[in-house]
Amino acid sequence: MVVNVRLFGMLGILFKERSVALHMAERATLGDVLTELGKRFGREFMERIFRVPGEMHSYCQVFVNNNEVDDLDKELETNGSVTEVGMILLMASEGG
Amino acid sequence: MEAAEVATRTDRWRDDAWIPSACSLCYGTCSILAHRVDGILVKIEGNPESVVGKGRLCGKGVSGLMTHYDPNRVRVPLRRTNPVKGMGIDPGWKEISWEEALDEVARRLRQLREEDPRKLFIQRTTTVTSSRTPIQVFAAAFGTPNRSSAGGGLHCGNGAHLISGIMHASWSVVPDFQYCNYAVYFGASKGHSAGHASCSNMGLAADARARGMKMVVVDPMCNFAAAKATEWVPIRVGTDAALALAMCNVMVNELGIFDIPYIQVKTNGPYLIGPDKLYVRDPESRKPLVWDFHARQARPYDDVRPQEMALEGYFEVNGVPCEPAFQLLREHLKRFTPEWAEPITTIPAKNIRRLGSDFAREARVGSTIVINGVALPYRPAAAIAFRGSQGHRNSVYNFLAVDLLNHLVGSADMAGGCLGFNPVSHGHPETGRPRYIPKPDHDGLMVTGMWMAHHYPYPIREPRMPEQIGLQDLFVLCQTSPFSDSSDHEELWDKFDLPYRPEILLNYGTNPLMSIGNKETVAKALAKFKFMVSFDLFLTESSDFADIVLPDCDYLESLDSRPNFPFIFSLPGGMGEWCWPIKQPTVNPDGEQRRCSDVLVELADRIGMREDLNAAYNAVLKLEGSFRLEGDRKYSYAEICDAELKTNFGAERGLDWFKKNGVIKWPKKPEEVYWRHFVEVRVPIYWEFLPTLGEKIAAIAEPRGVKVPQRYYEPLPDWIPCAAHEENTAGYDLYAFYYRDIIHTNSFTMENPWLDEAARLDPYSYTVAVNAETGRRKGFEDGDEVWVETEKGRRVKGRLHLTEAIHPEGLGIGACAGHWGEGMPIAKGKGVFFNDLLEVDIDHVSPVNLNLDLCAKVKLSKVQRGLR
Amino acid sequence: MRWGMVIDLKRCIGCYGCQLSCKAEHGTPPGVFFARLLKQEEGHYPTVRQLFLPVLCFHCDDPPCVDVCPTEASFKWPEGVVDIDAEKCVGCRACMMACPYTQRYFYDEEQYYFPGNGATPYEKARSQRHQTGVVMKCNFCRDRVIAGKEPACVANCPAVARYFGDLDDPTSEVSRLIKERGGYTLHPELGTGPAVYYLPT
Amino acid sequence: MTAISGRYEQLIQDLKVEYRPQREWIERQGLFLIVGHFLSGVAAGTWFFSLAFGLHAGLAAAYALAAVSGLAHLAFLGRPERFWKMWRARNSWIARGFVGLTLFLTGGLLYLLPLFFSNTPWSSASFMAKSGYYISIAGMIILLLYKGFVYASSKGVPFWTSPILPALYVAYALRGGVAALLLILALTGDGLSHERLGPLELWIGLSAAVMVLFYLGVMSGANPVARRSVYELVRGRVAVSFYVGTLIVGLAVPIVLGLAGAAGSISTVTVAAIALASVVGDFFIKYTIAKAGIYIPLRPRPAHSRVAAGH
Repeated sequence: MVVNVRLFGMLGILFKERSVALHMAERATLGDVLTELGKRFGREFMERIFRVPGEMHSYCQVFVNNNEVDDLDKELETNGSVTEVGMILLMASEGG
Repeated sequence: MEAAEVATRTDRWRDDAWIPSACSLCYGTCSILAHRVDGILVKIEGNPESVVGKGRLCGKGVSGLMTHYDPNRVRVPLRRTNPVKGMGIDPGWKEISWEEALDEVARRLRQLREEDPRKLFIQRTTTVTSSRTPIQVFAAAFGTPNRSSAGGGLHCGNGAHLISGIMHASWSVVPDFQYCNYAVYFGASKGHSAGHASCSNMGLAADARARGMKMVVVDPMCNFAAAKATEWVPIRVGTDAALALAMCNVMVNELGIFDIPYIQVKTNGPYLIGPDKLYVRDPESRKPLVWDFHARQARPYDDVRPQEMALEGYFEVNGVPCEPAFQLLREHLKRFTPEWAEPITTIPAKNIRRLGSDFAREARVGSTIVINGVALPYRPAAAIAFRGSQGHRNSVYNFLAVDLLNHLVGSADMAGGCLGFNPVSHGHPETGRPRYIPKPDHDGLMVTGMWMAHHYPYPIREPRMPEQIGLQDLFVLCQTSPFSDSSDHEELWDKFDLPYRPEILLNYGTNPLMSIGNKETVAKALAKFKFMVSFDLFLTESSDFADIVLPDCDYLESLDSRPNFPFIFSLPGGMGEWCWPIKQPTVNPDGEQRRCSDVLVELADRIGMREDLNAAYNAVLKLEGSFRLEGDRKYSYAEICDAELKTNFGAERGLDWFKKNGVIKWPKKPEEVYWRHFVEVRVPIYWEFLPTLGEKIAAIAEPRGVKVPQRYYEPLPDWIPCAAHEENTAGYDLYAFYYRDIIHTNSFTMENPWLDEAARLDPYSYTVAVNAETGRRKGFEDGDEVWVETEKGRRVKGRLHLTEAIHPEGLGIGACAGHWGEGMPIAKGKGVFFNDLLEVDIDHVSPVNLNLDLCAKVKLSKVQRGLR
Repeated sequence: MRWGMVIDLKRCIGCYGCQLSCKAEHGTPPGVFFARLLKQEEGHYPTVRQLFLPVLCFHCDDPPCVDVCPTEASFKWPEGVVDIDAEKCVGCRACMMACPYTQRYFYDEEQYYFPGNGATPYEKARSQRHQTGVVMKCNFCRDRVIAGKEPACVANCPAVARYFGDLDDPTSEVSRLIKERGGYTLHPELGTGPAVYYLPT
Repeated sequence: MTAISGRYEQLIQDLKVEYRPQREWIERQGLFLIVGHFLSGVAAGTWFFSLAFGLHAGLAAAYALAAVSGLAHLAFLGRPERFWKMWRARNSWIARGFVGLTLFLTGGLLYLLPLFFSNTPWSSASFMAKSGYYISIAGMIILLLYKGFVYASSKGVPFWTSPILPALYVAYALRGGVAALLLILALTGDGLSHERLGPLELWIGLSAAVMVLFYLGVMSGANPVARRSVYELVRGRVAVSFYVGTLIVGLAVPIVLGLAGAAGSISTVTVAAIALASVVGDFFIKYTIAKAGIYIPLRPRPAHSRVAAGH
């Protein structure tokens, strides 16, 4: 199946690609997609996404077909052919 | 721009309306009703429909009109014509059009974003709580990790918020005013001046006092909370941890009073700790082990019935000698005897002993109470701390030691105990939103369900070579970092090979020159930015460094869908109601002012990051379904607010509904307020992760010549002196500290002539408070004009006020005062600029959370005539 | 029927909410305070206490200010409120000398809060109602009370330390509080019979 | 207004001190009130003695002084255009004073005109003039009396609330009258010999002195606020005016000169000096007593604040 990944904010800029089309096996999970992206963009990408292997940063938000997903083992739901995945880092710190 | 039509129009023929909105003169953000007659605001009152303030306002809140109608407000965009930047240098402001201003700002930002988005540094005031969302969103869309807060007299939170987050899943803590019988305040004024939900808490605290709640206030100065206390305990500045630890010791070791079941079920007290200070883990599951004294073997914590977990004893597991964390804590506490604490805190040992045993007894360990038909553990004793006690180099331990009192007697988030602000919400009965509940991580420790930002305090991030100018990604327990402005930041950036340098500063309403430390240091940092754009209500000392100043709308001209969300910030804690108010424009601006929130949307559009902005809004506001912002469609901020409200409360309750109704309310459940009893999470009374973290940070920092003293990274709290405690130069014998004045708290309101007038009538607000006997001994008289000077030669001038209400070694100054800029003529020269005494460098921050040390050892001297 | 106020010094936290909500309600000019907050230290370190004492016109039963007024500009309403008819006041200030509680202020010349800037729109709407050359004081927010509201300082007090009601009605909240909590007045030795009572800290 | 007034700055300072001085009746236009009080006192005294000694010039001077004092009062009022409203109140001594002045000026006019002009519609012997005579005497008596009571009824300023004060002010008014008379005599060299007035003057001077001391003695024994006022008088803000104006010029000088004069014959210059000095003293006693006025502090001493409610 085709997975269109949109990288917003810092990700899109630092990794020079805003939109990535991936061809994944059926019943692929979010984890698989991120692993795939890791292969493409390298270790730095993984460090930005993962706090520790297998656990995303709390400020990394991923949307699958417009639904927030944080369970890496969740199968991607496909609406028809393509699956839309959006990723953004909400890194701003707060005080006060 | 549309000011509220509507609301309760009391007269159909003329304009006479009471408009529900939200205050923003401090981050308490109370709900207000603004009375508008013929287009002029004539009164601001509290909105009785809302639980935020409950229809009553503090002195600041009722004075808002004098800030709103201040003729000195900035009304048109300004461009600097003088390229030279510095204190006292006239920027040569030239009025320009919005078009010109936005063009230039957008052009520079677009350029910067293509180069490296991290070169943008965004600061926002904490005073306007609701500015948090548009600013966070803009930062995320732009792609910069560099964000800082600097409200009026900020300095609060790195300790308070971090530990409240890890231990209470909230931003801050309060006594459960409705049921607490014995509250100990450590450098906090909750309910008596500043802080979150400040105004709501004033009523709750008064009820509690009237009900007979005993209140012990530990503070170098007897004002605000201490003034209303059953007992004021004067303490040497910055030594709170010593007192708290001694009290813990009295409870646990001298009296043997502690809540065993709570420690077994709700903390990591039973976890087995090896000689390496780390958990002894299960080889397969990697889960921490506890000793099951029923099965007589060590098993993963989640396989054992809590009541069968050993809290004491020495065991050997797989050849490793180990003992429960609680036993280590208990042993650790033994050295903190009242006699040890006396010379540190100046509090007599017998008093410390009394305080410890009073707290232990008042906690009624083992008792229960039924609230709304729900049976709950009843622990009517609370120890709270805030800015004062944690504003030191020992920030983490000072706050943690105080909070330990609650966890030892099991009063954390139990009825009558120490409550976080609303860490659990099951959501509105009709929509189930907003819903958040803390959850356990792999080790069973609590991960908060809601946070003010998206980097949660726990689990801890992995330290790495920093890419944030504040080094928060190396010192991962830090939130707001002084290194963006410190005197040594260039040096640090070099040492850590920061891959870029900040070039543009986008400032929303902060005045860092006055809210961080000494102005000389901060001015150097500000002057270095290639370009600075500043959203301001007034021309502040800091806007003098801006290249472009954009006139902002004030709160009475602004719109926001979430002035009081997240609830963990400024919605009153305890039983009662959930309440979601909005902020709406009550009048249109009288000049060319525009709302920052709208301008940021416009800028995003001009920069070409509209899609990123929409994505960020979707993420931050958690918009769902048809209410999500689509692709790169352009939305006004009003539309975005509408989308959030509809997502949370249903299509029929959008912006229009809220503009009319002001707030939506629903009752709190005991399961929410006293959540800890119901939610299966543990909190660390033994910070097992600290030593490892300290080593990891040291491994990166020390090869580069930055010391990371490991004694701050021990798993159990200790008392470690401030820099001030170690300075013993003759003559410099007073500990200067600042306090948050009740009418000038959490924002710069000296420019408001009503508040200024009140402060001038107040015996303390604008003066330098020194103990009467100390003062006389030194040959001073009340009213003397004095210099307050540090060893480093930094000095501030002020009028001396000799008072009985302060520790003999203390020197108290009201925060946020001492303006010198021309842009705020009423505020100019009022009060004393305390922060000018503060060093801003790595030696004066907590090596753990980078909290700035807010006390200074000073010398007092008379101002000689002619020497002005 | 006699209007009266009770101020609970145990609840009061000295936030100036009364002084400032009063300003906001009446738009009183600089230096005119219908309501004020006083702070007083009692005792010596370390056993010192802070007394927060909010004050306003005490609306005396036997008001010395009314006796000395040559024009009857100072007068007492039937419900006990001591008030000033600005139209009658000649500004002789005898009432200021007679008031044992210094709760009267002489508004000598037009003055606004932003020196050099004239009146703000708010001040135009609110403060310009006040005549110069006359004496001003609190009137228990008579207009609000008649409209069924509490006086501004009572309605707004964030610590809920102020109560307003009928002193003649023994069942009223104010009467009950005075009785149960030992309410007292200031300078009772003067025999002025204030309608503002304090509850002990 | 363009700048925050000095008066405002002063008030902010005053509101912070425990012993707050009254300023409305002494500073800025307040000074006109003191001048008014002083003049109306002298006027009444002068009228009294001029009648006693049938001195027409004295009567004219008295009338003029009263008229000026009226103007001074108007200059003091915040709303002078409303002065005519002051007659109504029953208990107000200011109202009484206003009535007194009105009577005096009307009666005085009726009595004086025929005395000085031959072509008036009514003659000195007419009922009109006679009634004017009695009306003016009624007004004079009120003017002599009311001032002290204006102060004495100021409950907010304990220093003033003394029964002696009215007596003191009457004494001073009379003495001022004698002084004015002496002055006129000295200037006109009219046929009246000094011997008859000298001792009288002396006696009044002494009696006034006694009263001042007695007054201070009593008041310094009274409550702490009044004692504070006495402190201001003898050591504080008012000390200079008190010693120089009230004591030396106002009492010491005229008494010494008077004694000297009583001993032997007395020169016209000395008489004038005695007169001027005691007139100045008359002004300063009012000035210093007004300026020393301090309000009762609001901060209750815990003792006070514990007094139970009711009664």
